[in-house]
Amino acid sequence: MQFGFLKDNEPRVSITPSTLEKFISLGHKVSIEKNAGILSGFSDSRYNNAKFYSRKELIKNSNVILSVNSSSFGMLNDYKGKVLISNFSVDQNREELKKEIKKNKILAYDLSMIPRTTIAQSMDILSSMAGLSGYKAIIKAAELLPKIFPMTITAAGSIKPVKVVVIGAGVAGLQAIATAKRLGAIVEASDPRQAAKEEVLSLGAKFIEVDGAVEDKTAGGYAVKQSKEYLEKQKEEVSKRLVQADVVITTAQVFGSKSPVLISKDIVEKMNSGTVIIDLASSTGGNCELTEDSKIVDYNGIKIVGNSYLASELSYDASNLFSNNVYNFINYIIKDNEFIHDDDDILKNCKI
Amino acid sequence: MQFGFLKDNEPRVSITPSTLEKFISLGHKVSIEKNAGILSGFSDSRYNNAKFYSRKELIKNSNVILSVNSSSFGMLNDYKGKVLISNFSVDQNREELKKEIKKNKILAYDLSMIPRTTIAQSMDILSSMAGLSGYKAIIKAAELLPKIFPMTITAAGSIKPVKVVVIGAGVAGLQAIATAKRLGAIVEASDPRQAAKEEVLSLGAKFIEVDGAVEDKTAGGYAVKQSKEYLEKQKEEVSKRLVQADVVITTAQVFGSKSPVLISKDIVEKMNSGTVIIDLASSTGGNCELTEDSKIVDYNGIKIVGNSYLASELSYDASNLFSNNVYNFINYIIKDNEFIHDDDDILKNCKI
Amino acid sequence: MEKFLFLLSAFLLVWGLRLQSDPASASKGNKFAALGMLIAIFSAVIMPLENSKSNLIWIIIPLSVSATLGYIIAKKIEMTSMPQMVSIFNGLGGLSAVLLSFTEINKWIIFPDAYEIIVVVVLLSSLFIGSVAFTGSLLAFAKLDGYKWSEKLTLPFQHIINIVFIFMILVCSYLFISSSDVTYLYLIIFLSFVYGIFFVAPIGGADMPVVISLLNSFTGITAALTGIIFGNIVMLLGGILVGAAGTILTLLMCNAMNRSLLNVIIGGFSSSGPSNENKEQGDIKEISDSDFAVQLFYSNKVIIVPGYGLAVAQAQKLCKEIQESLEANDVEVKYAIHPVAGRMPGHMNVLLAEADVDYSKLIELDQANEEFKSTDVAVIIGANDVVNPDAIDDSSSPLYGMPILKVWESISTVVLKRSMSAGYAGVQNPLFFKKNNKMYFGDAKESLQRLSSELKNL
Amino acid sequence: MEKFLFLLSAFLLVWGLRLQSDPASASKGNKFAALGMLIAIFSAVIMPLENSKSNLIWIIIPLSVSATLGYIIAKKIEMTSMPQMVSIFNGLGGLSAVLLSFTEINKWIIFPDAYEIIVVVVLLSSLFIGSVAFTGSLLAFAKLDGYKWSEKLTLPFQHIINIVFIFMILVCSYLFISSSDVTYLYLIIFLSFVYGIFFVAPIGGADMPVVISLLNSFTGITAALTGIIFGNIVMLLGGILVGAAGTILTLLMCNAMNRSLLNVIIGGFSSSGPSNENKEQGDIKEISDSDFAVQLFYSNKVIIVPGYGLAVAQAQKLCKEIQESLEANDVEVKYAIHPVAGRMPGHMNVLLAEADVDYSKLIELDQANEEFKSTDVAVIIGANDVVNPDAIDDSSSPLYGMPILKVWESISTVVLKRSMSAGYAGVQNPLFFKKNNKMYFGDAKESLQRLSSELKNL
Amino acid sequence: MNEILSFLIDNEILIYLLLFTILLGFEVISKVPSVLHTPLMSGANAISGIVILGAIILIRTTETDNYFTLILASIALFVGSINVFGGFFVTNRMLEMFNKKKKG
Amino acid sequence: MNEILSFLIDNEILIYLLLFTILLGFEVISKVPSVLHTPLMSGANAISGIVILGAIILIRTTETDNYFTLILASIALFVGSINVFGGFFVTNRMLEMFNKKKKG
Ligand SMILES: NC(=O)c1ccc[n+]([C@@H]2O[C@H](COP(=O)([O-])OP(=O)(O)OC[C@H]3O[C@@H](n4cnc5c(N)ncnc54)[C@H](OP(=O)(O)O)[C@@H]3O)[C@@H](O)[C@H]2O)c1
Ligand SMILES: NC(=O)c1ccc[n+]([C@@H]2O[C@H](COP(=O)([O-])OP(=O)(O)OC[C@H]3O[C@@H](n4cnc5c(N)ncnc54)[C@H](OP(=O)(O)O)[C@@H]3O)[C@@H](O)[C@H]2O)c1
Ligand SMILES: NC(=O)c1ccc[n+]([C@@H]2O[C@H](COP(=O)([O-])OP(=O)(O)OC[C@H]3O[C@@H](n4cnc5c(N)ncnc54)[C@H](O)[C@@H]3O)[C@@H](O)[C@H]2O)c1
Ligand SMILES: NC(=O)c1ccc[n+]([C@@H]2O[C@H](COP(=O)([O-])OP(=O)(O)OC[C@H]3O[C@@H](n4cnc5c(N)ncnc54)[C@H](O)[C@@H]3O)[C@@H](O)[C@H]2O)c1
Repeated sequence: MQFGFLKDNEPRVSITPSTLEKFISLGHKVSIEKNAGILSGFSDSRYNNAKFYSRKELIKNSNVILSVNSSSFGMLNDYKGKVLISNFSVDQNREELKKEIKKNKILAYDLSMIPRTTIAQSMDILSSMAGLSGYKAIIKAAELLPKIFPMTITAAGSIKPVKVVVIGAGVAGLQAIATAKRLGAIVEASDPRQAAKEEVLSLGAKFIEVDGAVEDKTAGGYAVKQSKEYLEKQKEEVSKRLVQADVVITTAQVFGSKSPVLISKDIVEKMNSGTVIIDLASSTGGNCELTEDSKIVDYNGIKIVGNSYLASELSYDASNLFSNNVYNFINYIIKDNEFIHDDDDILKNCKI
Repeated sequence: MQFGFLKDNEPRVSITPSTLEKFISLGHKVSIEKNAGILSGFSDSRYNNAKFYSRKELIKNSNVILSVNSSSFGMLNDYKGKVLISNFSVDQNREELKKEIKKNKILAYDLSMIPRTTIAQSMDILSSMAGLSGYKAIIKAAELLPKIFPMTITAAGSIKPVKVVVIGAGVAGLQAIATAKRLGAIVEASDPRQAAKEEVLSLGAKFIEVDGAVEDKTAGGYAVKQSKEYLEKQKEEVSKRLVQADVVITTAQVFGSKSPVLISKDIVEKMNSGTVIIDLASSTGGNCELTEDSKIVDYNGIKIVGNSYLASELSYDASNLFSNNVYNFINYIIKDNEFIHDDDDILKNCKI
Repeated sequence: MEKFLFLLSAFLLVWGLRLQSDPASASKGNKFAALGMLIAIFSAVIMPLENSKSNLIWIIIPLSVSATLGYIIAKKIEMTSMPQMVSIFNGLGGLSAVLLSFTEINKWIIFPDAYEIIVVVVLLSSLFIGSVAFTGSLLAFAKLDGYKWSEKLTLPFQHIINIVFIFMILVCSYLFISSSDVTYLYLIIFLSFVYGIFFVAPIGGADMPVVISLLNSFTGITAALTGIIFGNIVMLLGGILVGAAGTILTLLMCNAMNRSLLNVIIGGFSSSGPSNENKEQGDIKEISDSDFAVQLFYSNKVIIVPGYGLAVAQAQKLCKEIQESLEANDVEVKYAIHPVAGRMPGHMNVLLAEADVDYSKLIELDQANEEFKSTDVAVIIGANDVVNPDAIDDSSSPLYGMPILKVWESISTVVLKRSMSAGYAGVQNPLFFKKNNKMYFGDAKESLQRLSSELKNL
Repeated sequence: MEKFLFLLSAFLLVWGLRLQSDPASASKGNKFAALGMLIAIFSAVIMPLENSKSNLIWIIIPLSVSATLGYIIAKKIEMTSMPQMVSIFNGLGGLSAVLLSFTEINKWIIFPDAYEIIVVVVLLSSLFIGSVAFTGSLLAFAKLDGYKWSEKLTLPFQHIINIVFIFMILVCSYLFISSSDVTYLYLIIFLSFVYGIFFVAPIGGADMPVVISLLNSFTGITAALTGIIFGNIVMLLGGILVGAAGTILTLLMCNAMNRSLLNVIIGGFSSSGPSNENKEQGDIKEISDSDFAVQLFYSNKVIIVPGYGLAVAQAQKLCKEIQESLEANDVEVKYAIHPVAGRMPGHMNVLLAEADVDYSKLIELDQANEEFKSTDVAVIIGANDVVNPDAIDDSSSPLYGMPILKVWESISTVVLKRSMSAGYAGVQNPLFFKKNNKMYFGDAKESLQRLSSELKNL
Repeated sequence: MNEILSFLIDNEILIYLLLFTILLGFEVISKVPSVLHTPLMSGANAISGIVILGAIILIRTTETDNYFTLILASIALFVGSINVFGGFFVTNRMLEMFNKKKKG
Repeated sequence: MNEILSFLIDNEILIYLLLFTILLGFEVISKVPSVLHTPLMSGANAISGIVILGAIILIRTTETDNYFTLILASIALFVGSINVFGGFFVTNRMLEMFNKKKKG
């Protein structure tokens, strides 16, 4: 099989020199679009045994084409009859997309739909990228905050530890908690999932208790939509912390719907000047009322960073993890140079 | 006595609401230039019992005038007969400055000249600011680096811990070491002072041994100029680490002379793309050949940040510490509303 | 001269036993005791006796044959059948006492003036206790060796029957002493033999070690009684020593199993332990604090497999502490980090970094799976799914196909968790039931605390 | 009857001693032993004797007076002078044995046939050992109580003189036995008294507990010897028991102080210990592992003052461990953070954060200086300048004027450092020589390790 | 009963000895870690074979033609010394594993 | 010398008793934590005052007019029992502090 890796419209790349080696050793042929890895620190010269093409040639010469984001594909017309593997979650209109794909006889796999089971975890790009985003959220907050994180007693006075509130203790939230703790902050977190409490405590942070969360065990790890009352109660409990917080990280997402607004404008108005809010849910509307996707809003000295793509700022590590996810996926769906049957759980989920 | 605090030409401010209280409780009168603290998160309304003036009025109404940086004073002519207290180290031409001060009958105290004795530590702005810079250097590096600091073993592959090299283990260097260690990096440090080794080890980092350093116990904690051979040897030992490093923090300064160039262009060329160098010594020429003060240079994907003023990015904490230093200094030199005699060690040092 | 030798041998026996109560010197202690015994035998052979006959051949032959036999048996026997062996040996010791008492009593029957009545009473006691030890030990052996017929069997009214037996033996003894009629003697022996069987029969196989220890202290007492008869002080002291030590040991063993002695003897084996819950899947074995500590302590290489439970318990610092105290004793310790252990990518890294575990001690999946083969103990702390063999063996498992830490390839494994409940994937773990696995139940923080203090006591 | 009582008392003495070797039961053990002793005294008073006279008054009076006296002394004495008291008591025990032997020997002088020679030898031994125990204990008391004249004094050729003394005592004994001349007897007593002084004189005050323990086992031996003379088996056994236990205890104490017994006795106190270096500034006192542990363990509030040394030793985790084990015993633990402790701003914060010490446990200078007043022990770990009272008291000090942690306002302080050398500012610290301060020398990591394991043994 | 009592009084020291031996037996074992339970049981069991001293003494004091006694005593000696020798050897094997490493 | 030897042989059981007592003394103390060193020393010291039994026996067997012996023995009894009583009381006080707090 002939694999083609596109140069994405962002720093990450879906293949790295080390995964390339693995592909080659499995006997696959690999072509890469020119300068695909340059922004992740992988110049073309570091890829051995791969062919380099312009985009057009690449498409012509490959039957499976991969990218980090589906938006990098451009027009799907160009990919008639090919197999496309990417993260299609950025495509807003799913129905439209499905039609388009059908029309062009494309076989498309959406890596963002990998089920969150233990065994699929090695292909789960959402997990791997969320982990990086969580880390970066704290780093970015630390960069923007006019304070230092750890408590520090010095001859020139004492500095109190920074207070961090994390809303949504999923993969990203947990990683943010861990990173903030490392830097010496006092961390509290909120999440409606029951398991989240134990998980938050397992990182040594505090959990903000709110009664009455709705839980759906069948949702496979995703949070389900919460009742109005719950959201109210949560807002209240969390708000108490928010107005004293120095850094707020929000990651609350609900699969398939707009992210809940957990920080309203009036709460932001009560926050201290200098506070930093990093909203990782911004691509699905954001958890803060004032969030604007991919922008930094300064509201009375409070900085609201709306960014769901922080992982791509960690392009080196992100590309490595992403390309491993891709490799593991390919390795799973292709046996004996053939795509395996579609009654597989994972495939069923991913296929568009 | 009537104290006047200027609005500086940078985010920090030399008085904060809490030090203001201390001044007031000592019976001093305090005036503040309008909006002086706004960039540090202290709006004028947070200062109680102070008068707010425009710059002109302020100068007229005060006999002691203070600022974070002497460059904020503007023309010294305006301050005839006043007492000025600030950090004058940014003024490049010392002789010129002295003349100017004499001419205007100004009494000027340079806070950057506080001796580094145990008892003077509470007034030592270099220490307090260097500590913050060291922290911020690592945060900035983490923000710029396309990698995450800690080792992380995940289903999508393993991430190696970042390697940090710190050159110059003074106050800033030590704080950088501590912060990098907190984030999970592997840290090595180099410094010609003998005591530095123990200090580096006391933070759990590794020390890069180089023989033959010159030590001058009388230099009061400052490093003295090193021999050519030593600098060569050091360069060699350190270079071995540099070419494998992901983050390099340099803080090597020698009192009263240009900072030594420890990273030459050819070493930078051997470094990995993506590496970040934060040069805290840039204001005195920088420790890296390619450093440009107050700029981020991108050299083949290697980012060289020349910035000696990182503390001012932490304006909230920095202002707090700075204003405490100022307060402690005032409290020391003013007894019974009079400046004390000049045969004091600390005063002798500071007076210009 | 021989008095001095006897004194020396008494000293060696005591000192030997004493040394045996500390792992570091136990082996030396056994040798001391053996030397003491040899000296005692030698002294008994050479000591001047009033009307000594030269029946040396009757001594040499049994001694040498049994010495050789004992050596061969000990060499050949498998490590796992040691307790059985001890049981048989103990039975033989009991038999020996029975034979001796029997001969002596016969002397009395023939020359009624040879002994005072009190001596006969002593002899009968020795006969009784020895007989019980003999048949009891043999039954214990059968139970340990897993003979079907020997399994736990209780007569109805067991206690009453036992009391009746004791009573009958007492009556026969009285009759025998007053009549010197051998029939009664045989009856006593027979009843004692049966009583020995009744004594052990209702007790379950798992409690056998306790029973053997108890019977062993019985044998000690017979030895002491016989010692009185033969006027030999070393026999007396050795017997008493074993009797006392054996009794304490029995109590300690009961303690270690969390049972009372009365419970063992009377109650048979009924209750408790989480061990009974998951019978369908097989048996699990728990490990005691000290066994665990000693096992780690005497290992060359230990691999710790941390999992989510370690994070939940926030026991990472204790884990590091244990690592350090093992390393101080030249045990190589590593951490095998499974990529999905915990609840977020890199969870274990965060955890161990907090405890300041050196990066160089962390090994990844592939390397770990190489290294388990040369590992003495794999210690699984609050991990479950990531060490589940079903991921390899059972294609119906939701974990099937996930790369797994093959901990079971190490010589033995110990799993620390609070209960038998499942991990994230919600499936039971066959590892827990494997033959070389032991469970160490409890919240990881408490468990590791116990382990740590146990290690420091070693 | 009284035989049974004696047996019971022997048992109680042994069992009491045994219980005393475990902190949990020690108090009970002492009561057991006391009961045993009472029973023994009672039995000795009532036991039938061959030619018993009714001198009861001579018994009752001394007994009751001394019992009251003993009670009062024990009530009144300060906790800190306990070792001195033990030393005096032991001396009295020795004296008692001397008096008894002396009277018995007088009997022999008057009725040479009353005893065999061997008995006289035993009596003389008892006399000698008792005398050594007597004067030795008194000198030990003087040393412990800090009498100037009693300080370490060694004659030239001490060893030779000692040997000569022993030789002279032997010669006198021989002469005495062959001539029955009382002069020799007095000479023996005199020489023994002097020998006792020579024995203890060269040994330093710090080693006194060991010496007392040794002298105590001497007293035990005289008791046993006297027991032989009076044919009382409890005396014999009790004496032997104390002799043996005392000897082991002495060895254990030497061990705990990291010295060999030989070293203590022969070497006197010549070498080592940083204690001698800084005499000019006054005396420093060292604290032993177990005293330190007990002191912390039974405190209500402990404040730890960390300094640069804690960072150098990288002992922050151990520090946390100790905090936790103290907290587990309801001791309140806080950390007083001086603003310039360490070598960079916030050094201590970094350090303690690494050990995961809760922020709420850290207190700043002003609050700490408030809290020391209600603190039992302030533990200064590798800090120096920041606790230097000269910053307040001595205007010529380079530290003068710096705000300082006034640790000395707590009831007692313990300083952990490696030596007496100065800190960053290069000046000596008068705190170390304060009366309520003790030093605990060693690298902080090792010191805290020792302390921690000692705490766990409590 | 009287016999026993007088026996006790006559043998005062012996009684002390027995008491102390029992105490010693208790004391020696009382702090043993549970790993040593089995080997210790085995070791103690070997010592209980001390009963063979009786057999030896019996044989040595029996008339050379009293085959009944000789044979019985010999058997007693034989089975008893299997207990002794086997016991010590087996214990030794069990304990060998503790020798692997000396304490640090 | 001979006397001693025959003494030893005559008192075989006594020798065993002494040996075992010594062993017991060792054994009882051998595992004591160092905090207990001082109280234990004090406790053992009190026991060593057992020597007063000798004084009591001596007094009881002395003629009522033999004042020399009576006085000496009484003094012996007096000083010895200070050792005993004072010893136990002092030890008791030392040990009380261990009761103050039970182990956590
Ligand atoms: N790494 C990730 O990114 C990630 C994210 C989400 C899910 N997961 C999933 O999580 C699982 C991770 O495997 P794992 O082996 O680490 O964990 P696991 O399979 O969830 O097992 C954890 C075990 O720890 C025990 N435990 C919990 N608390 C404890 C305590 N306080 N003390 C002692 N034991 C305790 C539990 O047993 P008891 O209740 O009997 O004590 C449980 O069996 C995988 O299935 C993985 O797919 C991973
Ligand atoms: N905080 C800052 O920003 C800063 C910066 C520069 C200088 N300073 C100065 O540093 C000093 C700080 O005071 P401090 O009390 O923390 O420290 P210090 O006065 O320097 O005393 C540290 C003590 O720790 C002991 N020590 C060193 N290594 C040890 C080890 N491994 N184990 C046990 N003890 C050890 C040393 O005594 P032994 O050698 O006898 O063990 C020494 O006396 C002040 O004078 C301050 O002005 C502070
Ligand atoms: N089995 C696996 O291998 C695997 C892999 C990855 C993730 N997971 C699990 O999946 C779950 C979700 O992970 P994710 O990070 O991708 O989730 P996500 O990105 O969908 O959501 C982020 C978090 O926001 C939370 N959230 C939703 N509504 C909220 C509200 N109103 N207030 C506060 N928080 C709210 C969610 O509970 C979730 O924890 C986690 O439990 C994770 O452990 C499992
Ligand atoms: N006593 C006090 O209260 C006090 C207060 C502050 C600082 N100090 C001490 O003063 C000293 C200097 O502090 P600083 O941070 O202000 O110093 P600095 O800013 O003057 O220099 C930074 C570091 O660079 C190092 N350096 C110089 N030449 C170098 C070379 N060729 N290679 C590598 N490193 C080189 C110096 O040794 C110093 O450690 C430290 O020892 C500090 O502990 C003491």
